[in-house]
Amino acid sequence: MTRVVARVIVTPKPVVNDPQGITVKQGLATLGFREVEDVRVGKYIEVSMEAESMHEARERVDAMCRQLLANHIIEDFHFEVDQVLHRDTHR
Amino acid sequence: MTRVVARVIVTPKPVVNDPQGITVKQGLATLGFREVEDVRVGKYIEVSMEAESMHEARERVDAMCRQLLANHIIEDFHFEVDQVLHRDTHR
Amino acid sequence: MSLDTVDSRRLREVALTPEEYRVIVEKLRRPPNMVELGMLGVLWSEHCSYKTSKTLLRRLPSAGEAVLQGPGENAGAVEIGSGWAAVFKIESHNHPSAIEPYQGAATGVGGIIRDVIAMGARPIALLDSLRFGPLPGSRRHFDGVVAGIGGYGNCIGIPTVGGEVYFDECYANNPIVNAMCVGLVRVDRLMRARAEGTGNSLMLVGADTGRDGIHGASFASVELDELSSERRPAVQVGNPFLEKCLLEACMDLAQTDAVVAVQDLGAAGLTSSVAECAGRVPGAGARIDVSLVPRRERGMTPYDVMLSESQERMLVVVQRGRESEVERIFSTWDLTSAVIGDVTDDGHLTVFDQTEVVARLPIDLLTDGAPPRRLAGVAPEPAPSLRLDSLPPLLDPGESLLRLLASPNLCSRRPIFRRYDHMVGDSTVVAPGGDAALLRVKGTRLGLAMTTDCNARYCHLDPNLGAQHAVAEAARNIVATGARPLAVTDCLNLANPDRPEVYWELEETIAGLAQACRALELPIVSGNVSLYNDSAGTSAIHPTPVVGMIGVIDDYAHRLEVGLKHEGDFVLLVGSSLNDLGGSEYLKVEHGTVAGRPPPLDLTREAAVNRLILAAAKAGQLRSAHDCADGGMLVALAECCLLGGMGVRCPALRPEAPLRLDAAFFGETPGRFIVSVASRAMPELQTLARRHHVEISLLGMAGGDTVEFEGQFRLQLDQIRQAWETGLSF
Amino acid sequence: MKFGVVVFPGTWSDRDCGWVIDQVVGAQLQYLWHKDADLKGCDCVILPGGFAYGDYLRTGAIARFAPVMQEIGEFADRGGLVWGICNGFQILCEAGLLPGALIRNASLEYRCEWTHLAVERTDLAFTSQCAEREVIRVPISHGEGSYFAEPAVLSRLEQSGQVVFRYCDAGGRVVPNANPNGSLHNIAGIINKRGNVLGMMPHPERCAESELGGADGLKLFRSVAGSALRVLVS
Ligand SMILES: Nc1ncnc2c1ncn2[C@@H]1O[C@H](COP(=O)(O)OP(=O)(O)O)[C@@H](O)[C@H]1O
Ligand SMILES: [Mg+2]
Repeated sequence: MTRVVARVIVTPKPVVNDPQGITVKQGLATLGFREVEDVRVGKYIEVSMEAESMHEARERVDAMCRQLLANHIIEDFHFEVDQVLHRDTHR
Repeated sequence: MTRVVARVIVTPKPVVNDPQGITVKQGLATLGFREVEDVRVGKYIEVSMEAESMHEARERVDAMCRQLLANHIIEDFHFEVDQVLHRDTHR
Repeated sequence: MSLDTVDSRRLREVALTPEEYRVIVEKLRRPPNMVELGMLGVLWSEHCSYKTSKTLLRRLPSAGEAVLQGPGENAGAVEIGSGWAAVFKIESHNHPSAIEPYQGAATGVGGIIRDVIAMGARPIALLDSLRFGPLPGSRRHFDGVVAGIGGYGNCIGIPTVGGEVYFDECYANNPIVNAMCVGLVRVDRLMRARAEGTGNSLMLVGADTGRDGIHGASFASVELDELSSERRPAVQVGNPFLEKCLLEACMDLAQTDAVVAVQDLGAAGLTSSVAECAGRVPGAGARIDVSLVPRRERGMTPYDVMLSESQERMLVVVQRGRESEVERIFSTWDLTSAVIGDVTDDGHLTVFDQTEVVARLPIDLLTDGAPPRRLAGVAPEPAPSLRLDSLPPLLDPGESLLRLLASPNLCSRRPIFRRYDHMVGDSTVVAPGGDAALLRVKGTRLGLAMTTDCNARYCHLDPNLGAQHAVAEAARNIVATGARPLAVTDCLNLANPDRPEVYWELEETIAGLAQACRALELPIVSGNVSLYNDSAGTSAIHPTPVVGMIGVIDDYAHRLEVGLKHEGDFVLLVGSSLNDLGGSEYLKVEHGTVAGRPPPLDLTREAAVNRLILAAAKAGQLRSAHDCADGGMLVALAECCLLGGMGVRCPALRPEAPLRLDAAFFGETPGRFIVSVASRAMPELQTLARRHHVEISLLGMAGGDTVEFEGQFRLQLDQIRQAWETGLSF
Repeated sequence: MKFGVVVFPGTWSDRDCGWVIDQVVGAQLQYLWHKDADLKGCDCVILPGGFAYGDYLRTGAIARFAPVMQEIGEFADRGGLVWGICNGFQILCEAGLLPGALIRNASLEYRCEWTHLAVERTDLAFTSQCAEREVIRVPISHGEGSYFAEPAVLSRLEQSGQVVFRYCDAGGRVVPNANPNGSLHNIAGIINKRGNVLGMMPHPERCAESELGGADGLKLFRSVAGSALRVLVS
C-alpha cells in the first residue's frame, strides 16, 4: 500500500461560457492589471488516498474524475498523482 | 513582450473547515472510492497575460493573488508561470 | 425541384424534413444557402414554430376584460387595478436540464425573466414546476435542478415564491423543469416587442456572443436519443450577475422614450429575435451585419453568430439618432451594446457580413412558413378501471395518514424552498409552504397571488379531465389565499406527438384546458409547449400540462393562510365528498396502484365553492383556508394543523352510505376546502353557504397538540411533523 | 439622519433597505453608486445584500475595490456609521473593516429562513432600541454566511464584546441546532472595536413590517435613525 496525493484540476471547456472568469478579468483590469487577456476559473481538488500502486492510483483518480469530480459536459480535467513519503507531508 | 499563462491554485487553509471537501469525500465513498482519506477543494485560476519578462510576470501574478485572487485569512495560494509560444495554445 | 442541392445529412443536422425543404425552395424560388438553411431550421423547429400544436392552441380562450396582452408577445399581461399590469409567462427547459441539470434549470430561469423584462415590466417573482423520477435514483437531476433554480434566482435577486415537485417513474430520464416569472409594470408603460419605424436602429446588448447552444432549439424538438451526446456542447452556462445588470439597465431604458421595443434572445438567438420582432409589424424587415456583433470567441462564422443561443442578451429597437443614450445606460452597468443593423420596410431579414450578403429571407417565411403538421390522434388503451368494493376497507386512518404525509409527493417542500430566496423585494406576504404565494403590490393595498399546478397522474388516466383538474386546482389555490383568479399561463409538457396516442393526449389536454378556462372565465394569456419528452427505450412522460395562474386580492389585509390560528375555532369542510378514489395518492401509496379515472369535476360547482370562499373571506368570516387536493381531506386537515402549529379534535367521521371511510378521508373530490372560523361567525357563514348552494360540514375544533378523530385515531402533532418533514431526505 | 445605501452591480437589497428607510422609518435616503467617490453627506452608510459582481471568486472580493469603498473606509475612520448587511458584511470583511471572513454554509446549501438572534450589545447606535439580552427574529438568505476567524482573533472579539448578534433558539439559548450555517460561536453579526462598523448576515430590512412576518428589524433601523441626536450631542 502506498499513500498518494492526487491533485486534480477541473476547468470549464474552452467553448463553454465562463462568467466567473470574465468577471474576474474585469476585476483585475479595474485593479490596474490591464495586461491580463483572459481568465478561466476552475476547481482544484486534492485527494489523499491509499493505493496498491501508482498505476492503480491513477486509474482510480481518473474514474473519480469521470464519475464525480468533473462534469464532462462542460468541464475538462487533468491530474497528477504523487507519492507521499511521510504521513503528513502535504500538510 | 512575452505572452505567459499563470496557473494559480488557491486552497482553504488547513484550519478552515472545508465542508465541500467533506462532502466530496462522502460522495466518493458512496461511489465506492473508500480508499480516499481526505479531500480538500480549492480554486484553479488560469490567467493569460503579457509581461516584459518572466520575472515581472511572477511579480504581477503574486500581486494579483495578494490583492484579489486569494483571501489570506482563509486561503493559501501558489502558482506557476509558463511562457506561451503560440497564440492560442490554451484553446 | 430536387434535394440534389442539399444532402440529407445536412437536413437532419438542421432538423428539417425533405418536405419542409421542398416548401422552402418553392417559396424562395431558389435553394437556400447554408446560413439560410440553418436559420430556417431553428425557426421551423417545433420549439420555435409550434408546427404541431399551433392549430390546436387556437382553441384556448385568450380574451377577457382584464387582458392587456394575450399570446403572441414575449409574455401575457393583465390589468390588476390601481394602474398596474401583471406580466407573466411560464416556460420549459426540460431537455437542457436532462443533460446538465444545474445549468439547464438556471438558464431556464434566466430565459423566462428576460421575457418579462421585454414587456417593460420589473420581474417580482419566480415559480417552478418540477418532475423527476423517484428518489434516490433521480438525485442527480433533483439536486442539480433545485440548486440551479436557486442559483440563478438568488443571485439575480428575484424571489422564488412557489412551485411544485412530483416524482414518478415516467420522468426518470425526462425530468420536467418549468419556470414561471411574474412582473409588474404601469399599464401605460407596457411595452411590445415590435420593430416599428423604418430606419430605427437594432442594438444588441448584454453578453458577448459565443458558440453556445447552436441548434439548441432544434435539440428541444427531438427525442433524447444517442444524438444528444453529439449535441452536448449545446449546454449553456448562465450568468445571473450579468442578467441582473441587464435587468436594471432595461428598467432604466424603459424610462426613456428613445426605445421602441425590447426583445429577448432565447432559443434560436439572433435569428428568431430579429425575425419575431419584425414579424409583428406588417411589412417590416431588418438588416443586420454579423461583423458588428460583439463576440466571445475567435473564428465564429455568420452561421454561428446567427444561431448562437448565448444567454443574457437582448435586442433593442432604438429611435434613429438616439443610440448613444442607450449606449450610455448600458455602459453605466458595464454592459456592452452595439448597433448591429436597422429596421427596413422590405419584409426581409437580410444578413450581411460586412459588405457581403450572407442570407436574405422573407420574414414571414421564417416566422410563419413552417407547414403545420396535421397528425392523427388515436386514443390509447384506457387505464385499468377501479372497483372500490375490491379494495380492503380502511383500518387505521392514522397510520395511512402518516405514510401519505411521508410520501415524496405529499411531504413538506421546505427542503426545497428554503434554498430559494423567497423574500427579497419585501413583498412576500404569503411565503411558500401554503397554497398560492401572495405578494403585495407596493404603494397599494393590492395583493397578487400566484401558483403552478398539475396532477399529471390524473392527466395520464384521462388527459382531458386531468387538464381540467389542473386549472381547477390552481384556481382553488388562488382562492385559498382570498384572491380572485384572474388569468393563466400554461406549459404543455408531452412526449413525442408523432406517436398517435401522444398526439391524442395533446388534443385532449388542450380541449380540457380550454373547457375549464372557459367555465371559470380565465383567459390564457401566455404559454409554452414542450414536446418530445421521451428517450429511446424508456417510457414517455405522462401528459403534464402545468397551469400557472395569478389572482388578485383588493386588500391583502384580508388574505387567508393555511394554518389554524385560534384554539376553539371551528374547523369545517366546505364542499361535498364523492365516493371516489380514482387516481388518488392513497391508492398509489397504500395499495400500490394507479387506476380508475380522476375524480369527477363539476366546473359550475367549483365556481360556486370558490365564490363562497371569496365572499366569506371578504366578509372576514374565515380565520384560515386550505384547499383539498392530493391526499384528500385528511392530508389537507393535517397540513392546516402543521402550518398552524395547532392540533384538532374531531368526533368520529361516519360518512353516509354509499361514501366509504377511505374515500371520505383520502378521496380527492375537487371543490373542497378546509376552513376555520370563530364560533361566533358560524351562523353568518352558514347563511352565506346556503345562499351559494354549497354544503359545509363541521369536522371538529382547533386546539391541542394532537390530531384526533374520536375512536378512530389520535396522533401527536410532533409525530405527524416528523413524517411530513423527512419525506424528501433520501 | 441621512442614510446612504450603496449600490454595486449585483446588489439587490438596496431597494428593500431604501423602502424601509424611506417608507417605513421616514428617514432621509440617498443611494450611493459604487463608482461615486462621495458619500453625499450621509450619516450612516449601508452596504446592502446581494451578489455584488456575482460574488464570483469570493463573496465581496471584487466589490471591495469599488471607488466608494475607499470613501467608506475613511468615513469609518472618522467614526461614521457603516452597516453591512449580508453581502455588505462579506464586503466589510474582505475590505478589512471587520475581522474574519464568511465561508460556505456548512450544509453547502443556500438558506432562506427565519432565525432568532440574541442581541448581545444594546449600547450601540445600531441596537439602542433593543432590550438587554433581547431575542429578535430576523430572516437570513445566503449561501456563504459561515463566520470564520482565527482562534486568536475570535477570542479577542469575544473578550472585547464585539459579537453583537448570535444565532439562538426561540428561548435565547445559543445552541448548535440554532446555527443555520456553521458560523463559529454562532456568530451572526459583529462590530468593530470603535463601535461604528457593524456587519451582520441576517436581513433586518426584510422584517420591518408585521405583514412581512415580523417587525423586529425595524428596531435596528429606528436605533440608527434615533442615534443622530446622540452623535450630534456627543
Ligand atoms: N419546487 C418548488 N419550489 C418552490 N416552492 C414549492 C415547490 N414545490 C412546492 N412548493 C411550495 O410548497 C407548497 C406546497 O406545494 P404543493 O403541495 O404542490 O401545494 P398544493 O397542493 O397546494 O398545490 C406551496 O406553497 C408551493 O408553492
Ligand atoms: Mg393547495
